[in-house]
Amino acid sequence: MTADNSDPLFSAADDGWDMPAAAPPVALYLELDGWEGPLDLLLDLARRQKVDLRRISILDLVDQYLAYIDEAVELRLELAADYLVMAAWLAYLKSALLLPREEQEDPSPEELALRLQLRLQRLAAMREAAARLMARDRLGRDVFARGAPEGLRVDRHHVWQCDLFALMRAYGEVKLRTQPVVHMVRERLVMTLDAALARVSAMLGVTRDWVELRSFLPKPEGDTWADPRLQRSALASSFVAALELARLGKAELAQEEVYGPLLLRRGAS
Amino acid sequence: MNDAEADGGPGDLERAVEATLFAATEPMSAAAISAHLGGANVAEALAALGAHYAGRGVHLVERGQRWHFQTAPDLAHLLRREREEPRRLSRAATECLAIVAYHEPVSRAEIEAIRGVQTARGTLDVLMEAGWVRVAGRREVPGRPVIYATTPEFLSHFGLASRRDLPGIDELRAAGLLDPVEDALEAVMAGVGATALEAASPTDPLGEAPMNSGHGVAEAEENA
Amino acid sequence: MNDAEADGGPGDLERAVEATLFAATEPMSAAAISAHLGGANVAEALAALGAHYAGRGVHLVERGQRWHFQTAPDLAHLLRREREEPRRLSRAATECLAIVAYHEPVSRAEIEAIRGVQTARGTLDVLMEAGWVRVAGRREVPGRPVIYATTPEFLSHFGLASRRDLPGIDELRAAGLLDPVEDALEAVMAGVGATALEAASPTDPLGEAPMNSGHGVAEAEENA
Repeated sequence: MTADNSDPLFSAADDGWDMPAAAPPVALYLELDGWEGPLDLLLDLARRQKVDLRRISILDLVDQYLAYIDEAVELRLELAADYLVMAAWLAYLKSALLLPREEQEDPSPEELALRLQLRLQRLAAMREAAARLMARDRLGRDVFARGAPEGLRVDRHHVWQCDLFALMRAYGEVKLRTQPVVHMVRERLVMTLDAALARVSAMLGVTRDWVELRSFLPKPEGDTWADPRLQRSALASSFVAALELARLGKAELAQEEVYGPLLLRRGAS
Repeated sequence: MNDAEADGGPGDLERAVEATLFAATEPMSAAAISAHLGGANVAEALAALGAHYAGRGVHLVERGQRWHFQTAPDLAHLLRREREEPRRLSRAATECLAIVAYHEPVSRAEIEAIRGVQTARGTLDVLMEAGWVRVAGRREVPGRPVIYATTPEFLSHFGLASRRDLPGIDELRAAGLLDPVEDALEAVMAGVGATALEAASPTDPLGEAPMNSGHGVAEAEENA
Repeated sequence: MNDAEADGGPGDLERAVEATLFAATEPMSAAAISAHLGGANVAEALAALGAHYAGRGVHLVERGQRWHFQTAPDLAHLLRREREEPRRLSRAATECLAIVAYHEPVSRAEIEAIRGVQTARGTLDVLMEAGWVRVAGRREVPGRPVIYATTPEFLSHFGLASRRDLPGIDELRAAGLLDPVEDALEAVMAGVGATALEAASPTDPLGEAPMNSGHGVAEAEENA
C-alpha cells in the first residue's frame, strides 16, 4: 500500500508501473482483434501495470489508452467506433481530472473514474472466475462417467379402473344418444286474418267513437286466450284487418303520437 | 501406494484398471487395458478387483477373455422394473365395455352401430389389456368379422355372478339412467307454463320411445 | 445380509443403490433412487457407498443433489482421451458462463454491462446447447427481459456439489464484486462522504477487501 499520497487512485504512476519498458509497444499495438471491446483493452492495459486494480492510476490508464488509439490511427488501422467513443470519453475524463476541483461538474470526474475502476474490477473478477472454472476437473475431460451403463427401465403397467355404476351409466348414455328422435311441429293457436276482419268490422258497425285497437281484441279471461302467443297473433291480425278496412274506406285510423295508441272508428261512408 | 496396499486399500494399478474398465464403452481384454496403462501387467490387478467386487452390487466379469463391470445377477431385476399405475377407463372404453356386456358377442361394426360413434381400435385393445374383453371367434357372415365377448375377470371385477345379474332396462330407468335430457326440460316447462302445452301434447310421443328401445335391450338379453 | 454386514461387506440396500447408480445413464437424486428401489431410505446407503469408494479408482459424487459415479480425478492423466476437448469454448462464452454462474439469475443486459461489450446471440446459445445454461423465466421489470441460470448438468460437468462451491464465490461476494457497479459506487460514496478521492483510499471497507481479489487476479493470470 502506498501511504505517501493522499490520492492513490489518481496519483502519478510511481508504484511499479513498468509497462512501457516491459512490453514493446509494437507487438501490442498491431493487433486490435485480440480485444473484446474497449473495456477489455483497458483491463489488459491495467494489468500491465502489475498492481492491484484497487490502486491503479486511472490517469495513467487513460494516457495509455489514448496513446494506444493514437498509434493505431497512425498505423491507419481501422478502429471500431466504440474504441473511438471510449477514447473521446477518456480524454474528457482526463481533462476533468486535471481541472481545479471547484470547476467540477456533477457527476464529478472522480466518480466517473471510480465507476470505471469498479467496472474493471468486476470484469477482472469474472475473467479470473472463468479461468478457475475451466481449470476444474471436468466430466468427460478429466473425470469420466460410466462408459457403458446398462440403463434403468421402468415399464409402466396400467391397472384399469371402472365400476358397475359407471358401466350402467355409460350404457344409459348410449341408449339415449342413439334412440330415434321424433320431431313434431305443434299446432299453434292463431287468429287468422279472415277471423280478425270479420271480428273488427262487426264491432265497428256499432259505434262511430274513436276506439283503441287493443279493445277489439278478445279478452284474456277466456280459457284458450290465456296463451300470450295467441294474444300477439290476434293483435297482429287485427292491425292488418284495420289497415285493410281503412284501405277500403270502411274505417278511419288515427295515431296522435309515435308509438301512441292506435285509434279506430267506422268510416264516414 | 504400498501403504495403501498394506491397509487393504487398492493399489494405484488396481485403481487405474478399475477406472479404465468403468469408463470403457465396451469390454476390454487384459492386453488392451495393459496397453492403455503403459504396458503394466494387469493380471493381478484384475484378480484383486474381481475379488473385491464379488460381494458388491456390481461384479467384474470376464466374457470371452474381455472384462467389464456388470450389475450383480441377483440385482438384475433392478434394471427393469414394473410399475403399476391405476387409471380410470375412458368414457369411450366404458361405453364399449357396456355394449359388449349387454350384446355379446358383438363385432366392432355392431358396437359402432350401437354407440353411433366410430370406435378406435385402441379402445378394444385397452379392454382386452384390462382382461375384461376377449376375442370370441368370427361371425360367419361376409367379411367374417371378429366378435368380442366379456371374460370371467369382467364378472369378478364388477361383482357379478353371471351376465344375468346385469341390471335390466327397467332397473336402469328406475335409477334415472334412461331419462332423456329433453324430457326433463319439458317437465320443467310444463310445470311453469299453462294449458297450451298440455293441449299441444296430450300424449308425448317422446314418452313412448324409450319403451321401444327398452324392448330391444330386453330381447338382446334374452338372446344371449 | 446380516452376515455380510458383520463382515464389513455391503448390505442389501447398499448393493442395490450401488447397482442402480452404476446402471443409470444420468445422475440420480436420492428421491429418484428411492423411488426406483420401492421407497427405501437411501441416505445411509449413499453415505456408506461414498465412504467405500473414497479411496478407489471410481468415486461416488453428489452434484446439485444428484448422485453419480465417476473416475477419480487423480487418474485423469491415464484416462484423458487423445482427441480434442469435446467443447472448446470461446473466451466470450467462458466469461458469459462465469457471469451466469456467479450472478444467476442474470439478464443478457446485465451480462453485457459486466463485459462491456455486446454479447452475440450465439454465445448464450452455445452455453444452452451444451446444457449448462437455461432460461429461468423473465425479470418483472419494464421490458420483462429473459433471465438465465445454470443447470444441474453445469454442476456435474464442473464437479461442483452446489453453486456454493463455485471457486472463490465467498471472497467475491465479501469484496462486493458480485454487486452491481451502482451499488458499489453508492457504498463507496456513502461510506466516506463528500469526496470520491477519499472513498478510494486504502482505509475504507472496500479498500481492504480487494486485496484478496487482487491476489486472485494475479493467480488467474499465472494459471492462464
